[in-house]
Amino acid sequence: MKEFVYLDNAATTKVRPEVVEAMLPYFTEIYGNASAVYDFGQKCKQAIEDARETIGSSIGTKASNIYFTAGGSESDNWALKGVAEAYKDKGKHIITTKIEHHAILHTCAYLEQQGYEVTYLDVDADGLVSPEDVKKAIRPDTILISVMFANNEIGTIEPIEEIGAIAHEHGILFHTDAVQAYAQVPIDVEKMHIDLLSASGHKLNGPKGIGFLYIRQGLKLKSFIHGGAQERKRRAGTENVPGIVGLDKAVEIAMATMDERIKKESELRDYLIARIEDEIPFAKLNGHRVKRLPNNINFCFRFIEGESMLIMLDMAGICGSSGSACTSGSLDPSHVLLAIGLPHEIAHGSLRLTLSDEITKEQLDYVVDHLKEIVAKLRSMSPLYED
Amino acid sequence: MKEFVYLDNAATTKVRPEVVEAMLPYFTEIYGNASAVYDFGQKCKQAIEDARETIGSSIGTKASNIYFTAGGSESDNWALKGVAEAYKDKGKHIITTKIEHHAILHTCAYLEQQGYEVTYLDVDADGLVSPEDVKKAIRPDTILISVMFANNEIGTIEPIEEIGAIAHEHGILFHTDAVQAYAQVPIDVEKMHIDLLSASGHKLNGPKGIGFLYIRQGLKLKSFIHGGAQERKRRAGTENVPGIVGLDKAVEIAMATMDERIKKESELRDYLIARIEDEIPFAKLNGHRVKRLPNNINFCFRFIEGESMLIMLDMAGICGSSGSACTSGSLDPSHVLLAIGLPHEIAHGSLRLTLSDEITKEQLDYVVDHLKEIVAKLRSMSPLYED
Amino acid sequence: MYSEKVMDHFQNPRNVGEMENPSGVGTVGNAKCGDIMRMYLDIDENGIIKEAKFKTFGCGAAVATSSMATELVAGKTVQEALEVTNKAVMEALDGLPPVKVHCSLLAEQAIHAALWDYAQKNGIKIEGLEPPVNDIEELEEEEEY
Amino acid sequence: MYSEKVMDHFQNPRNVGEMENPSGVGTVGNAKCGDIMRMYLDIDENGIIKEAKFKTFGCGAAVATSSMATELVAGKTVQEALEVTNKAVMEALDGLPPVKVHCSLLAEQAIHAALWDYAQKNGIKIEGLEPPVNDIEELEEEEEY
Ligand SMILES: Cc1ncc(COP(=O)(O)O)c(C=O)c1O
Ligand SMILES: Cc1ncc(COP(=O)(O)O)c(C=O)c1O
Ligand code: FES
Ligand code: FES
Repeated sequence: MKEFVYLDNAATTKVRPEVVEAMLPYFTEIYGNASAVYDFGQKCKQAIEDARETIGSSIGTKASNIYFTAGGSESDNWALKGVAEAYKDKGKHIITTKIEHHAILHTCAYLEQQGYEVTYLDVDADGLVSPEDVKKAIRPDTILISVMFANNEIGTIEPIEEIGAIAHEHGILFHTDAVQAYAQVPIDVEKMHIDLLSASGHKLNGPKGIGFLYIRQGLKLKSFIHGGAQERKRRAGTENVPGIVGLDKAVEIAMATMDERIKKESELRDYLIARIEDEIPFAKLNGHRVKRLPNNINFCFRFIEGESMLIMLDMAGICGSSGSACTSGSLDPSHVLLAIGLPHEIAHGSLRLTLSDEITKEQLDYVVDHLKEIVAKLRSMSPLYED
Repeated sequence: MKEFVYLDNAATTKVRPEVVEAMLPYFTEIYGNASAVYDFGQKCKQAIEDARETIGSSIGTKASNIYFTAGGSESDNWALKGVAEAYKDKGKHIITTKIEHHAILHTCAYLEQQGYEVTYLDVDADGLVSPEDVKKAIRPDTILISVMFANNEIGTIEPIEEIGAIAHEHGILFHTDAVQAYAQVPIDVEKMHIDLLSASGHKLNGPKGIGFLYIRQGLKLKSFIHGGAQERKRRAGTENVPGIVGLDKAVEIAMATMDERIKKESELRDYLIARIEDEIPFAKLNGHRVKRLPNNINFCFRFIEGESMLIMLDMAGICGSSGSACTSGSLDPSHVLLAIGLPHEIAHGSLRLTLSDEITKEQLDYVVDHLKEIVAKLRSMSPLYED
Repeated sequence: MYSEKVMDHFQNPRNVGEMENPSGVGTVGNAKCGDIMRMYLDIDENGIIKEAKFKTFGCGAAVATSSMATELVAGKTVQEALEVTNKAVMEALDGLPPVKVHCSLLAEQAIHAALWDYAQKNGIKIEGLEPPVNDIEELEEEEEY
Repeated sequence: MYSEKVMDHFQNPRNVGEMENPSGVGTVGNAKCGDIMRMYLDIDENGIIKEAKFKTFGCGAAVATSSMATELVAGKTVQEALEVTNKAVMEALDGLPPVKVHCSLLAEQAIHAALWDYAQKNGIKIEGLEPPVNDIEELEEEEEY
């Protein structure tokens, strides 16, 4: 029997019904302009400030340091371009890694065109950045270090606290793209020395089209979207009140259930990894086995190619991904898998399965059963297998 | 008896119930990643392409020229910065007007810091830009002309077709900020020689946090948000599918009802203008009397100040605005009212009331009755009145 | 956005109006927001403010602070009235939003201007009173981004 | 994203496998996406292709175009087989998404490589056949932003 098993939660998630419920009144009832004088608009303003409060406390900071954006990509672009511009008199060197999301890498490429210099740090075979490498890359003109909290493809969680400490010892700003990690694992911007943090609502069962950038108090940062005086003059555009309210609710639930989800998802993750490793030959786990997002499973199956696998899984009602979510329309092998040292053909045969808290063990059994057959079938067609 | 009369539709609108209805499945049922391989994601992709089709045809262009953004401000920032960067080798001069929205003006100020030159055209007492002035401002290094389709404060509709023709005669790109005009009055990008057009969903009873930029086919434009390959690699970020679906529905309804709304709202508008002019002394209509958005009423009441008026109106359940929506938190007098030649004290006493198709004549009678009293009361307190 | 006290003083402003023969009158304006406040004082031979009246062209905060200021100075001596600073007025109103703090300066300056007029007319000097300024400059710096 | 025909050929690929003693065999690869296709041809003494078989490491489009290509060349003369271009294969599959057009080039090139091998082995020259390339370069230009 065909089931439906959604295992692409690192790409985007189902919005929780409670979140939709919370948003609904803000479409058709409390729709006034949040920046207006009238009381009707002040209700929206209040809802926004409440959300800022929830989110601020979720990462250990004040509400006033949270700025709403349209999502993770905008937050990443803002953080990098905003720091680059504000601190260009101090220097034009940025340190990041080879395994960042394209929202960071393409923004860095853009900054390089503008005359900035970017150092892209290598990672080890598990995808870990070495704090030692970060330290070595620092130059007198380094203005920013940007290292993702957890990788979106292979799930590896980076040593953020150590890197943050190094950045601050050297008086350098530290940004982290926490789009995958936020509300999935604990984050404390003070303890971890984080100056800027990007997050996106739709990765945590919240709405699409909303995200935020945390900006440490007192930090100078140029605006990215210029215009009206919203977000204390730092980010223009009529406030997306329903989106913000939905994000508030999603964060509230995600934070309240975090411990429990981590436990449940880690167990399921390790169960799936074990079954695949036991039952499918030539399967290699990508990413760190322990320092790993609770919901991420990523394998390379030698001799076969990712898209074919995805289509066959889809025919069995299983949604997975290969390479990063945003580029599965693309043909390039994942830059992350290349960075951890995989050759092209192997990097092409990757499969990412990412859990939600709704997934059951039975569903994972269904997945492994199909996956075994699919891998076998594709290998029988492959000119590389048993050749 | 206290009523509730929402007359701030130029700031933001109520989302139509049909729009919410259309969005709902995309939160909790069809939530897959639109860029994914699996069929579940392709459903989202299809919904996006359908929306692109609806919007393309609403302004007389192909679907593929429509790019989704997070709203009007992002569209404006993208259009200006994107052209500035792509054409900087051709020249660094931009022509715009003194009455643009801050999303244009502040972006221009930013570009000036980057070494661009911007000519800000004057307008006449009605807020009209003269095509002759546009022609005179053109220089060999002019790369872009940006003139808003209709002004957000005073409702004046600009001679876009003439200005577009002039731009194209001179081989210069033409952008129009149509955030206020789109789906309120007919727009044809071919006939009007428009190369780039900004619009925002929440101004037409669609959702907040979604908008689009029309980009003429073949036009080179640098990306503004770098990252994933969404929107044909031009605008990164996981697609806001519910927002896009909501916008689709809102546009569909707005286009289908446009003629009828124009007729109804223009009549109500002229009725309200006539009553105010007849019954309240020292009241001056701002903006052009005929070349005017159907839903815009803007008056200055001498000797009194806008915010006081707004608070008193609010106490009677009437939502209006003074100055532009985004800056009513600000103290500066409206740059638009100053540009049409009003002195500071008078510019401070402005009131903008903007209609929706739900407003009735009875509601407007209620408004005038209260407005008369409020103006009288505030004048009795004013040191400027009968002095 | 405003406290209940502000709203009360805005909706029911005390002491609005003019005065026939004021002991002192002062008008001040705020360059930034274009608002104007006029304060009338009736001061008896012992230097006690018997009554204060005002007219204001300005925002809700400006009206409320004018109203509150007239209440605060009534019954005080000229010297005591000098202590009715903008902070005192704001406190009496349970605070103002940050963007409106400067409005309360109008009230303080209006009192000072009226006292100055009174001092000039009577050829006396009030300890600590400076000549009024025509324009109240923005005192706080706005955050720059 | 794929047409029904593509999905059919992907799910039920025709002529998958190897051949014991092929008249010609060719392997081609696509540098850009790292995919590999191997085509086997069984050609009789009249130069008629009796059977074609393939093995492919590649995306859905690559598998489907391989499958369709083996069907299209079967029964054709060597000369006719040259006309089984990537366009012909795509048409037979009711089209491919733009991003997948290049995958069909793999199939065309695999046929050519196998024919070249056959020609070499038999010391004949096939009109219009070029030596096979190891790497199929990207032929279309992608839009630049
Ligand atoms: C003319 C004009 N341009 C741009 C904008 C900005 O649109 P948004 O607030 O949706 O970003 C607005 C609305 O505030 C507007 O009226
Ligand atoms: C690590 C990381 N950064 C940034 C992004 C971009 O977020 P969004 O698609 O919400 O703009 C994503 C998601 O695709 C991500 O996984
Ligand atoms: S007195 Fe001008 S804003 Fe308050
Ligand atoms: S053959 Fe490589 S993507 Fe199709």
